[in-house]
Amino acid sequence: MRVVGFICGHGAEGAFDQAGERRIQYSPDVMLIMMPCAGRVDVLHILRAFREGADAAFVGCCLEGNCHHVYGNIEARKRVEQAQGILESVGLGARRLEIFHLASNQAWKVPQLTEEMLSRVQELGPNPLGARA
Amino acid sequence: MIIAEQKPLEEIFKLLQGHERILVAGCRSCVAICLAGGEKEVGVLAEALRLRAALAQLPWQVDEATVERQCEKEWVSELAPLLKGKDAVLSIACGVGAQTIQAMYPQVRVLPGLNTSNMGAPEEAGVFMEKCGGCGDCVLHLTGGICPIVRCAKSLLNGPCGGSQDGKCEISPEVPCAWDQIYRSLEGLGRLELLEEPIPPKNWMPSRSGGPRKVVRPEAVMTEEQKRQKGVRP
Amino acid sequence: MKRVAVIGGGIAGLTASLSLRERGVTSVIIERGMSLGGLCGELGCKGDRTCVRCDACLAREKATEVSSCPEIESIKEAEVVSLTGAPGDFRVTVEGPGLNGGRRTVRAGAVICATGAEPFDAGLDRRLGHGEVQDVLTSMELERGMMSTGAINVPSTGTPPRSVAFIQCVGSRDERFHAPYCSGYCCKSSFKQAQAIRAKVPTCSLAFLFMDWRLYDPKENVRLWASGQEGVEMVRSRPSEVIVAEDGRPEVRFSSEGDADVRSRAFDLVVLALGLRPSSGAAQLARILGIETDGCGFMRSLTEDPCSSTRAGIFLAGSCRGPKDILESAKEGATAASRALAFLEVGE
Amino acid sequence: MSEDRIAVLICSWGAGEPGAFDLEPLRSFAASMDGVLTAQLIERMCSEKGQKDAVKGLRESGADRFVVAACSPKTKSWLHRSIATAAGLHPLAFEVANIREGAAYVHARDLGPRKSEVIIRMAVEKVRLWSEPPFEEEMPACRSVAVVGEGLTAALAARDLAAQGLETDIIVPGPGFASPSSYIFINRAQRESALKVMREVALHPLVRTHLHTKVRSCEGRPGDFELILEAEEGPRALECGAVVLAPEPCNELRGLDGSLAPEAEDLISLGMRRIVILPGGPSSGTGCSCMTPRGLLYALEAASMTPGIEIRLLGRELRALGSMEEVQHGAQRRGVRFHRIEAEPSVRGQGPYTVEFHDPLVGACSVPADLVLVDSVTVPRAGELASVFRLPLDEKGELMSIESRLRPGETVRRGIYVCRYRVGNMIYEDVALEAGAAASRASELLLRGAMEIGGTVAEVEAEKCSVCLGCVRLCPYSAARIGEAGKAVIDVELCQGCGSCVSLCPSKAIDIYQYGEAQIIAQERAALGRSR
Repeated sequence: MRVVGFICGHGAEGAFDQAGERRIQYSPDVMLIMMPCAGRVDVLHILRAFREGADAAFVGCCLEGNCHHVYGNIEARKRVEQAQGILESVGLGARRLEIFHLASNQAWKVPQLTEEMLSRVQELGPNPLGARA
Repeated sequence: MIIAEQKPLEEIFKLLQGHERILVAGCRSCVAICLAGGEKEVGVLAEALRLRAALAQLPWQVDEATVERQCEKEWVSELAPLLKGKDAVLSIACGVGAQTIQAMYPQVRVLPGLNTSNMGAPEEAGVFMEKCGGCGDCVLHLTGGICPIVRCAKSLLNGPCGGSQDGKCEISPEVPCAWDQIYRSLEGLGRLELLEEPIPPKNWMPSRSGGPRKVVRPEAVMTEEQKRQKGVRP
Repeated sequence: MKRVAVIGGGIAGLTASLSLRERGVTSVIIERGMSLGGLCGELGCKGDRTCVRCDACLAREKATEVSSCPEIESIKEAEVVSLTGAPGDFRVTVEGPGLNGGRRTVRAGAVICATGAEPFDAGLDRRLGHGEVQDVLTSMELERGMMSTGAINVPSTGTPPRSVAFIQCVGSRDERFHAPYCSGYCCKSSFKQAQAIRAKVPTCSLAFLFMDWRLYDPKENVRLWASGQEGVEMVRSRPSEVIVAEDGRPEVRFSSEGDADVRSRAFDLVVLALGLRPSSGAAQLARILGIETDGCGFMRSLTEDPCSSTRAGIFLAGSCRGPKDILESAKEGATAASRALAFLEVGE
Repeated sequence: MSEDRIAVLICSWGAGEPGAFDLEPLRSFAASMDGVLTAQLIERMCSEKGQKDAVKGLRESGADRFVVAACSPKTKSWLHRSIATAAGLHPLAFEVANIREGAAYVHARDLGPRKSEVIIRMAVEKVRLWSEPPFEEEMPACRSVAVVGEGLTAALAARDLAAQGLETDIIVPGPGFASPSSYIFINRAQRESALKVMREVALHPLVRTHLHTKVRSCEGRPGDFELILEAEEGPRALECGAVVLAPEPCNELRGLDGSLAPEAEDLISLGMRRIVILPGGPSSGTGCSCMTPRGLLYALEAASMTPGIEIRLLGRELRALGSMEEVQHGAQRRGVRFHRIEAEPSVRGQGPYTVEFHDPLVGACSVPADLVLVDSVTVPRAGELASVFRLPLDEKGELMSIESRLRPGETVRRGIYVCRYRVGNMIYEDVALEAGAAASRASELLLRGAMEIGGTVAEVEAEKCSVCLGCVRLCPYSAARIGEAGKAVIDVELCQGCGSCVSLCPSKAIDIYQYGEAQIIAQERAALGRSR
């Protein structure tokens, strides 16, 4: 399984870093791409990840109301919703994409959310496009 | 500006059935501004098509192009090299753009990816509202700058119908009654007396009823002599 | 000498150091504990998808920022044992396990004291049953769970609670414990903990037992929130005791306004909202620094200048001069940095 | 083979304590990547020797960009910058591959190395497409601060700024400082020190006070603002590096006829022995129905001066934080009565009045009163300042700051700071701290030496711009505008690099340095094992 996580440079990156500091284990199938802010995440990035074979993707951002760039996470939510609609239409399923709200001191959420994502993908099966790699 | 919106993806997939080499063509003008057919939407749609093709094992090969104005030949001619070997162009410009491509490249099939909706304006970011019906006989000077042709559901010219309730149109509580707005606008302008003057029955000939309309600006039209000298072929 | 010694690595001290560094002034943070962040660092995020503005994440963010600044040195597990020299050129001697048992003397033009405060020891108010009645947690114990695992569980069962009582003003507004003051932060904190509980267990019933509800931000209108939620009660009362109910759960005895009877109710979980008191060692540190404390044992500040102590060159920030919330502590950190810098300017 | 010149530096502690896993295979993996000139293990990169080794490695390899495989970029990016600079490279010509928090610490022992390879590959592919961003260190053009306010708050802010050696202009709309509302002072000493501060500030050599003056507009950028002032003698310009907005909160007790409360010492001579103080209610600006320190302080003052006076405070809650609790006790000892009310009280009569309310402890009450006072707070001019300084207002109509992220006083416009109040609980200390915090932010900006401009910033490719105004409408920092050429431009001084405009732009006309579109796609492909 391969999960691409686009994570914002504040809350979400903080939480993943804290997971590291505390040696909280999570699946190595999760690959992180740092963003300056979740608002940077483009629908194109998300769709491209799936075309390149990702089985799931998520956008990690600050809690709503605590975005370090005022409302980048709200923008991210809109992009994720748009991409979910497209994923559903093309037949991959909207459930392969999620938005996670993470505060920089919520390392405990990291294994929970990633495990949940992975077990969901297990249920949906791998992305048929992944096999080409 | 022209307001358009993308057709549902499922419909676009059907349109493309039987085609293989596809060019998604966008436009940087109106449709880019209403977030329907600019370069970003071209990219997103192309990416969706590629995903669909890969998943449903369709033979689609998708290219992308966006021109400045798809309604003008000079810009559309930029597409020529990209059209080699293509059997379909999915135009996500307005209907004018799609027709321009088809007229210039009769050998490829042009498919509309958008539904062209209206002439309007952004009310706020992401919200576009119809403002002009292009009726060819403007009465805005009589109606406080508010078009009764498109903003009134019934295109009434002499006041609201009985369905106007608390400033809202009977078709939906979301839609303001144009005549309520007209009244307020004229009141603000101190020109309520304009309402006393009945607007005569409208001549719909300049509108669509008279067939396709053509506007000619003689001062800009090249003479036959000029065309010959410039080498423009008829 | 453009260097400042900051005593205490909590939110006030961290902000002070960062604020000084922005102005080109180096600082040394002297922290008693093993890590930076202070009391704030022991708190968990109380938001779910939406931030409830508990500000707890900032301890970590500021601590990370401080540890990435070459202009700020931090000495952990060390305490100030003496202060010599004169304002403008102090020598602060520190000692502790962080220095491998050794001593070190730091030169600094000014000192910012940001030693914070400590939560009240709930065991002192024996009627409230902490440590004796099971499932009576202090607010700090609840936070620790939220911080480490995000879990909110009843200790005896390990399952989420179905009913929670918050007892406010534990160790605040209480002459018996020499705490005649209001700690200020605890109404806000309980409200946010309650929101976190609700987000996890939407059906959990909540009761706040309080004397006065003291929140300012209209967004934090607890009554409005309570009125929009099933099963949230606001009971104006100072409970008399917490005992073990027949079913083993904690039972709160209280009487409320307009009700002559004493009521008893059992809850799955009782949370004691702890007030703040001067940190242990505050009196000794005040002596070392040569500054005064107030009647309650907090560091005394000047009337006209809340971040200045009674001695030139020594500044105060945060809860060491009385209970503060996180944001107030940060503001004080920044203000104390300004005052310290102004002092250094004049000194040169 | 590409002609890229990339170096990969792997810190010996990059995967945690040395020996956590063997870094040599990782090094040879990195060295085998296309365009990687050298991959080196650096012994403890944050040590002085480590830095020297890193610089030497970079210099000798002839690389023009590099990847650092080490711990989280959050902690040590200043170090990598200085390594880059020392090696003669652009200070931002590197990418961090966080193999510690991102792999070694979070994955099982055998999986860590494999994941580290992926992380390094992603970083190499990203840095390969790095392009030099606009980036410079600029000294603030002007080191003075404009403080906009009318009273004590402005004076306190100016005092802090001037004390740090910053020139300060106080812009006061009226003929002089408004005298501070007396009820913010717990005691006489505070009142006196407030007056002292105002006098001192007025005489301070670094402070200029502009009376009868308002700000008409504020253009420019942090370190270099231009205010247009509107004074009696006409408009004029004022240069400043930062702005502190310090509108004076106005907290008053007023009678039902709107007149100000009499001085407490005059109550008896005015024949007023029975006084009731009502909460302002939601419309008063306090936004609540609570007894506040103002009412409490007035009651205490009245009760201490005039034994036998009958004074009642009504409200739902009593707000007396911290040491105000002692004031409350003092008032109680002097006979001030507190009634908790849930519902609005009703007042009858024209003076004397009858106040009726329900106190749950006493039941229905009807008390006579010679004077009924209402406690209200307003922060004046918020709307005016918001429009002049192009700042948003919050739902209560106050100037919005971004406090929740613990940057007290900061607004969405960098360089403009604001004093905010917890209206309803104002005492001298609150005012002093608000002023102190905002002044502190302003001085941080101006005293830091050079300001860093650029780096992670968005840029418009004018040819592609459709001028849809999307970025102009969206940018939280108002950094996007339509430039003279009729296309969108993003002001590099104002852009904070969030990238929201990039993902919004319908014409793909905007990209952002350090997180470029092509870089992100390259990382995705690397993450998913696709070749370049």
